[in-house]
Amino acid sequence: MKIVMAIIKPFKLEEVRDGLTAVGIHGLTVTEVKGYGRQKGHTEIYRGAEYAVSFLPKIKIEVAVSDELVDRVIETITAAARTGQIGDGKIFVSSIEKAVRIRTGETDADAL
Amino acid sequence: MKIVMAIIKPFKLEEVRDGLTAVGIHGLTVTEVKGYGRQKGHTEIYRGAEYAVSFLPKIKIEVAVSDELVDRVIETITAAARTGQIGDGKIFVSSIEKAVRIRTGETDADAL
Amino acid sequence: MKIVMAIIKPFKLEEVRDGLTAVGIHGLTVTEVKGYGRQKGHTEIYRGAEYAVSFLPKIKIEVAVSDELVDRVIETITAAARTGQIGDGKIFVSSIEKAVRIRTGETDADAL
Amino acid sequence: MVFRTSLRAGSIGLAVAALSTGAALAQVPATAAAAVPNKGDTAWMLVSTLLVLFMTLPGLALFYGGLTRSKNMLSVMSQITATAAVMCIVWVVYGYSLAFTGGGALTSFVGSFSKAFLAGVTNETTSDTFTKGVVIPEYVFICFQMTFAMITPALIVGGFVERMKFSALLLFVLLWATIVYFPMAHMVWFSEGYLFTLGALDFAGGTVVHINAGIAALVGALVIGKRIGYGRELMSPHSLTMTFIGTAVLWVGWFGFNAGSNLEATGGAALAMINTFTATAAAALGWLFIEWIVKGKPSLLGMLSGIVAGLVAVTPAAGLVGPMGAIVLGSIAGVVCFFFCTTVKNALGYDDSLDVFGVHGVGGIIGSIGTGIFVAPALGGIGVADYAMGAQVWKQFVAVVIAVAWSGIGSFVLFKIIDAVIGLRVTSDQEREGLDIAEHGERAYNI
Amino acid sequence: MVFRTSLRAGSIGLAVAALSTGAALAQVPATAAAAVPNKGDTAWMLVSTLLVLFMTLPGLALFYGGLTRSKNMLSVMSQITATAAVMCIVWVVYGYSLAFTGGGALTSFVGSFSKAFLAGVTNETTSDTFTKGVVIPEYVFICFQMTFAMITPALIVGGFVERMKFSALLLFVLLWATIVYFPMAHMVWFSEGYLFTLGALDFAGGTVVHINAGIAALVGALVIGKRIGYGRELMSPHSLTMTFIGTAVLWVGWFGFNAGSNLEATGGAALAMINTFTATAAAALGWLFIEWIVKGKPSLLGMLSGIVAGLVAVTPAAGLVGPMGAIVLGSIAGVVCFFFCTTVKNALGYDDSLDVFGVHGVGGIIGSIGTGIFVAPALGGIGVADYAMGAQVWKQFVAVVIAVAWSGIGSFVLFKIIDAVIGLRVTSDQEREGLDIAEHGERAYNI
Amino acid sequence: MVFRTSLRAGSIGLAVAALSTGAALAQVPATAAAAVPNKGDTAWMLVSTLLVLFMTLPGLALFYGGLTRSKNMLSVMSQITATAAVMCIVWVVYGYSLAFTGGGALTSFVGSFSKAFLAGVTNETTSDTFTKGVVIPEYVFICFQMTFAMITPALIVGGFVERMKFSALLLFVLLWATIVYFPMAHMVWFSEGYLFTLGALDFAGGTVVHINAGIAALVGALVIGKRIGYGRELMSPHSLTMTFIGTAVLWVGWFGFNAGSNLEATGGAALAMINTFTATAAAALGWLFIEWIVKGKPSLLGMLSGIVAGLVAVTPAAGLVGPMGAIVLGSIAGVVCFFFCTTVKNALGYDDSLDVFGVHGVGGIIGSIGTGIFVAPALGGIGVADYAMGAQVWKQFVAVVIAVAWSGIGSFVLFKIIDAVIGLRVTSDQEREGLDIAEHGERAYNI
Ligand SMILES: Nc1ncnc2c1ncn2[C@@H]1O[C@H](COP(=O)(O)OP(=O)(O)O)[C@@H](O)[C@H]1O
Ligand SMILES: Nc1ncnc2c1ncn2[C@@H]1O[C@H](COP(=O)(O)OP(=O)(O)O)[C@@H](O)[C@H]1O
Ligand SMILES: Nc1ncnc2c1ncn2[C@@H]1O[C@H](COP(=O)(O)OP(=O)(O)O)[C@@H](O)[C@H]1O
Repeated sequence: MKIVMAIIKPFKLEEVRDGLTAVGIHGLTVTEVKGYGRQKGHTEIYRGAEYAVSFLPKIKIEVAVSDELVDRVIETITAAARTGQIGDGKIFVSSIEKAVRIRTGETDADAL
Repeated sequence: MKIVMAIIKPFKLEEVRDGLTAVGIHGLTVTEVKGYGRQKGHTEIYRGAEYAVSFLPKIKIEVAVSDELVDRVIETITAAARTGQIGDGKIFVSSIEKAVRIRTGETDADAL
Repeated sequence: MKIVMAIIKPFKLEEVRDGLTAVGIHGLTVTEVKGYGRQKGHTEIYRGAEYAVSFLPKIKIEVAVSDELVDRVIETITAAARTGQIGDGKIFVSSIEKAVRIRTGETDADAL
Repeated sequence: MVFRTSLRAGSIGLAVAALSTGAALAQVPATAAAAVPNKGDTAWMLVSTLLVLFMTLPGLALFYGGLTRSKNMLSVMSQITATAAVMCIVWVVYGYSLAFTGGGALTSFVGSFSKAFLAGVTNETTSDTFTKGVVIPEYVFICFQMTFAMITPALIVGGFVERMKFSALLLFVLLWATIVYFPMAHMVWFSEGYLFTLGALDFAGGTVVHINAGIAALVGALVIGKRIGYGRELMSPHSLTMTFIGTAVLWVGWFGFNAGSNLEATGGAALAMINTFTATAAAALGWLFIEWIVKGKPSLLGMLSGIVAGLVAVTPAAGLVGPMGAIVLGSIAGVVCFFFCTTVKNALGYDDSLDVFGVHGVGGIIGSIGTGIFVAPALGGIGVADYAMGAQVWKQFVAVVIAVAWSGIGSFVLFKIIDAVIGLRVTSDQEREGLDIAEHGERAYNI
Repeated sequence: MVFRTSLRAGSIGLAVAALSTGAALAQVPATAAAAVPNKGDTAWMLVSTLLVLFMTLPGLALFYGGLTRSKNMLSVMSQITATAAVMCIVWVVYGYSLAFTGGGALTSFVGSFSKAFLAGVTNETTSDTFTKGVVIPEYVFICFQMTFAMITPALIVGGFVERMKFSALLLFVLLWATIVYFPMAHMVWFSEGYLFTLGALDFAGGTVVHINAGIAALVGALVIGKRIGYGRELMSPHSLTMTFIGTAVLWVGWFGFNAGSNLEATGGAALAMINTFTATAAAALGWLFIEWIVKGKPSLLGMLSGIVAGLVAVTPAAGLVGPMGAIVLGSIAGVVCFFFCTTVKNALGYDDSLDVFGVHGVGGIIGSIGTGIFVAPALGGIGVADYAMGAQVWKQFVAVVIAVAWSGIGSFVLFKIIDAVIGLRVTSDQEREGLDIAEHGERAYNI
Repeated sequence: MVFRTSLRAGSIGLAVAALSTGAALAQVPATAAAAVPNKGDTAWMLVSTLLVLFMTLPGLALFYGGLTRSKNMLSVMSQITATAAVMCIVWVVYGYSLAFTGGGALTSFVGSFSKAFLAGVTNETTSDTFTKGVVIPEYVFICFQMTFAMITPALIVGGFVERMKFSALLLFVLLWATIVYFPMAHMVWFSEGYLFTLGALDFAGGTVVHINAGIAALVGALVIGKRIGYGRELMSPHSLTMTFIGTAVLWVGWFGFNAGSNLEATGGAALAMINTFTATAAAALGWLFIEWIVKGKPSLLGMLSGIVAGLVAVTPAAGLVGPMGAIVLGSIAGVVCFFFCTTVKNALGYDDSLDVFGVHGVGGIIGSIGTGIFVAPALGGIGVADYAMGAQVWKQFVAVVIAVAWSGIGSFVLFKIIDAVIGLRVTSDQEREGLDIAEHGERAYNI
């Protein structure tokens, strides 16, 4: 099994979720994060004190999938989250060794 | 070493923490996340505009442990977080190659 | 490629970010988390009800890097985030198998 | 004492005040025999003025801001604050003069510049009230009316939040006040104004303020267009806590609006006050229960919307109907506005984002027509001279039509001109990012 | 002028007003010679009415809501708003009549329906004040008293937040007002009422409002039971910022409550005002310093709780004691309520969630008894005719006992009946999820 | 009537009031012929008192607190609440006496303890207003002035938020009130005070309140030192929503401050009111547009800062200048304070964290000098007897210098003493953690 972690622009969340549902993904976990990267932030000025805000709001999606689904998932996310502008985000894939569904104790593929 | 990541219902956090302490886990990291899965969300209505809210508040726990503790940790979390109802959450385990305690520079098992 | 995950004290974020920029890291993702560990929390009292608050605010940094940079990154974070007092945090390193830049579809080293 | 003669006085049993619309007579500096203001009246009018300011800042800004997404909260507060500040200055420069002086040949529709820069006004000049021989300091009347001029354009903002350019808004406010608001205030409240002479009843500003603003907001929403993602994305209110605070402040402040429009601290003000309690509570419960029945849950936003709908509906009626009539009027407003905001609006598909038309426009029309009905002594109202329900309702209807037309056409033309000249709307990237950062370089919250 | 004769008048040096409890005399429409309201009094009473409304919305709702978890914030705001709206309507329909008309054979305990639907009340009818020949418009008196009827049941909500069903609350409020509040108001404030004739002092409603609500909340907390996780889980206030705003609004609004209860804009109102400053500040500092000493840190919530405790304690005393007496009374209330909320409550283990009993009940009792003491001219009070400390304290004690018993028994019976009929409490799943989503389908914050 | 003779009366056409500074005469209990307070005046002064309390709680606390980081929000609310409570008690114990009684040999600078514990004050005693024969109840005057004494030290807090110890602040407030505030109030407002007899104009407290507090805050910021990370770390306001609410409340409440300082409900109060509208709106727009031009974006915080700057500047001028003069005065204040807070402060590099000096100090000085100019009848002001612009501006300048010196030296000495005795500042660990947890053991938000 793999866990796919994607950092995307916040307003793309619904589209990505819909795309994943379409390829049969039943579950995922979302976190509000701040991203730092090539995309430039903005400047905030409060009574003459200027702050360069370089961290931008992003959404992190984590989805655990069986190995054979990984490529479909990557494609789906890429397609749904792309705007073509800097800051669209990244996808990182790593292995997981075990998965458990807490409710039932089912493991691995059954747990997803 | 492994890192165990568990997605649980928010009100189960204290019980899980207590359970882990009991098996000798000294540290963990907690994130507020939103989960999407089989558990159905609810509908919010604001002046006639209906929103199906499919993301539910969950807690993500990340705990790094030595290999031999992994099963105990999984059992403990499963036991403490289970309500038996849909949405109890998942546990995912993956490997970590290195761990460092920032304060001392200790590494690996000593760092946990 | 590796993903380096560091849990640090919140007010050290700017220093760590600057340190990483200096060693040529162009991007990272930040999450607000709560940490439980050796560092003791505090007690809050609200009208006679005392709460031992054991979770402390921390910042989690995730940065994906190519293998050869890992040690530099660990050193940099350790140096920048250290205060020498309990609660400075941890660094965990794990492997990632694939990385994709959503905007361009570039993969792996090119995607970072 | 020219204006006095225009009052259809002599109806002793029936309140003379009721005859005149709103604050009509109050513009006349007392002459001869120099009536001296009663300090109790002055105290009440000073307070009423503050209450209406309080409605705008922070009341309206929180009510509206809480309903937007947090990335636009700051822009709502900015737009309302700037609108209030601009109107304050414009009012003393020429607004008061255009609204409350005779306009010669044009006097049915607008006044003159004779009191521009408050020429001739001093500590000692006074304005008439509805009671012969009772006056209040002119400065306090100017301040009281100023707060009405500050809140009305601010109400419009709710129609097109989260996408309108700040600069375009400021320009719109300036022009709209000049072309639409001051003439409308003159028509309704000045004794030579067209609607005043017609005999339409409007105790505290249902036409001038609410219908006027509601229509302008609707036109704005239509011209500017929907928000990106409207109907598809989650646009839930970022803080109903703020909306709640705003509503509570609006209710408290509205007593200045309604009971203050009596211009004296008398039983008449107390009647306006009790009606502003009962109609509002009835509308809140009306919306609450109808929503509970239809949608299955009683919502806070429903009650708050009902409160505002009730306040709007009772505005023209406040000093004219009885407390039981107010309860009926309020319940109707609560239920009708509910259907309007939830069903009609969705069916028509426009994005009047904060339901300015659905609440202020529709509620204002209900109140205006309802005033013609519930003023009937038989229904507990205080009556007006020569009252006949049919005739009175007709007059009310005419006033509504004129307000709708004047504001609708005027607003449409202004929006189109401004769009052509500097553009009404931010870019879609700015809209996505939120107006707070894009337009003001600040965020409402950094927690 | 039947009621006047019941006043023990004639004590010239000592304030006659002090003799009567609360707003007692004010219910009599002035007859003969038609006294005309002074506009200064009317202005002050219009303002005082608004101040008490302001206490409820948004004051009390924010004070309470801030202390709950964010998943229940919206339900607190909903419960308080709906309670206020219901009471507003009930008050004009029959509440005012039950409280402020003679009740024939039952008149020691309750009035009649003779003024139901405000029958006979007009712009011109007036209510007496405490000064012979001075009247205010009856509508303003009705409005002023209406706001008391709106806030009192709303106070009770704090005893059982985060778990009570919205529908059950509405039913409870309706019945409690009818069975407990209106009779209690009649007993204390109407000249034929039992406690009025007894001569117990209660300037602005310590018994009717605070003891009454405090006891009802305690009974409610006991009948409904503890919140799930009480004592084990973290239940820290979700926003002390909101609680702070609420407290500040309560303090500001309370001057309407206390100084407004003077019914006239005189030095007597100013005395009530200064006491409402000094007692409150003293109670805030009392709680602050005792907590600093005992718990090691001076807390904001402590000061805010002290402020409310001081306000409660000075309510019955406001126009009767001197500013220095008020300081002593306030300090006592601050310290005693601190021990009650932190120690006694924990020892007894019930979940009066927002300390309605610990602050309003206990503070109200301290204030009621203290009024009997500090009214003494020797202690700076304004005195009452034939004053003897022992006798007066005894009367105060009797009033407290009656209030405790009436409210305690009445509330208990009502809670039990409602529990049997529709159930008082949400399911445990709903409680876990939070009442905002479960009961209202909305969330207070979407940030 | 000793004090009356000190009034340079006789100038019939020109307002006598204008001659005297602030509330000067009001301290004299009316004797002989016993003038009876007008209930309209009393009502207005009761309300004005509440409005000034409202400015402090919650107004100022939210305005300041919103500008800090969320980890210090609660400490700001605590510091301001505690300051207000302490000043309330100190005021009735000896502050009123020190400020508003004759001080024998020292009477140019300070009063006596003859009214300590409010000795001799009753329901019946009265204070003079600026109009011969018009009085208000002494208790209401004491309450009104109490609120000034409560807010002034609270203003200072903004200079050194996020790092000062709570205990040190309480001690400072107590001493500063005694050594700096009460004497200053006596000098400016009491008829035997040095600045009063000099003839410097200060309608509502520009010197006593704003310059006084602004200087103390600057001195505090310098003595205590910068916040850790100042200039390097992000210290963006945690909630401009709170700052917005606070500002709106300040504006509404400030009418009590300015129009209330007229002490009567007359056209003079209405003049103070309209000026408090126009100057403020002008300053808001001044700051808005200059920032838009210079920094490229129109900010909400800019407008809000402009509002406060305008309110400060118009304080000494409120009842003395005309509405157009007020617009000019306000615009100047908006623009100058903008440059001060953004450029001068950065250049000098001190950490007056919430710009108390930049807004209250600088704005107060502009207002004080400007009053001397715009009071000129030629510029629309109401004039004073024997007015000559140069001479008047000189008197204003002297008043400013004395206020700056008195407050600067007094505050410096006090800060140094307290630092030596108990320390002014928390540890750096506590500062990092935030004062909320470190000092009060609570957090403002638990969401
Ligand atoms: N090396 C990295 N490790 C972790 N997250 C990264 C890394 N680089 C970028 N990110 C995340 O991806 C987001 C987008 O990256 P950015 O460089 O701005 O644009 P792009 O994705 O178009 O290359 C960043 O805001 C950050 O959250
Ligand atoms: N494939 C997945 N990858 C990551 N997180 C998941 C995945 N599936 C479920 N989750 C997380 O687990 C939570 C619970 O899942 P759900 O399907 O609702 O119930 P259950 O755990 O009982 O199967 C979800 O809310 C989500 O946060
Ligand atoms: N085993 C662990 N797994 C995950 N996170 C941990 C673990 N142990 C500690 N942490 C994180 O590291 C933070 C610091 O740990 P702590 O024991 O307090 O101090 P130190 O880092 O100095 O050993 C904790 O607050 C927690 O967020």
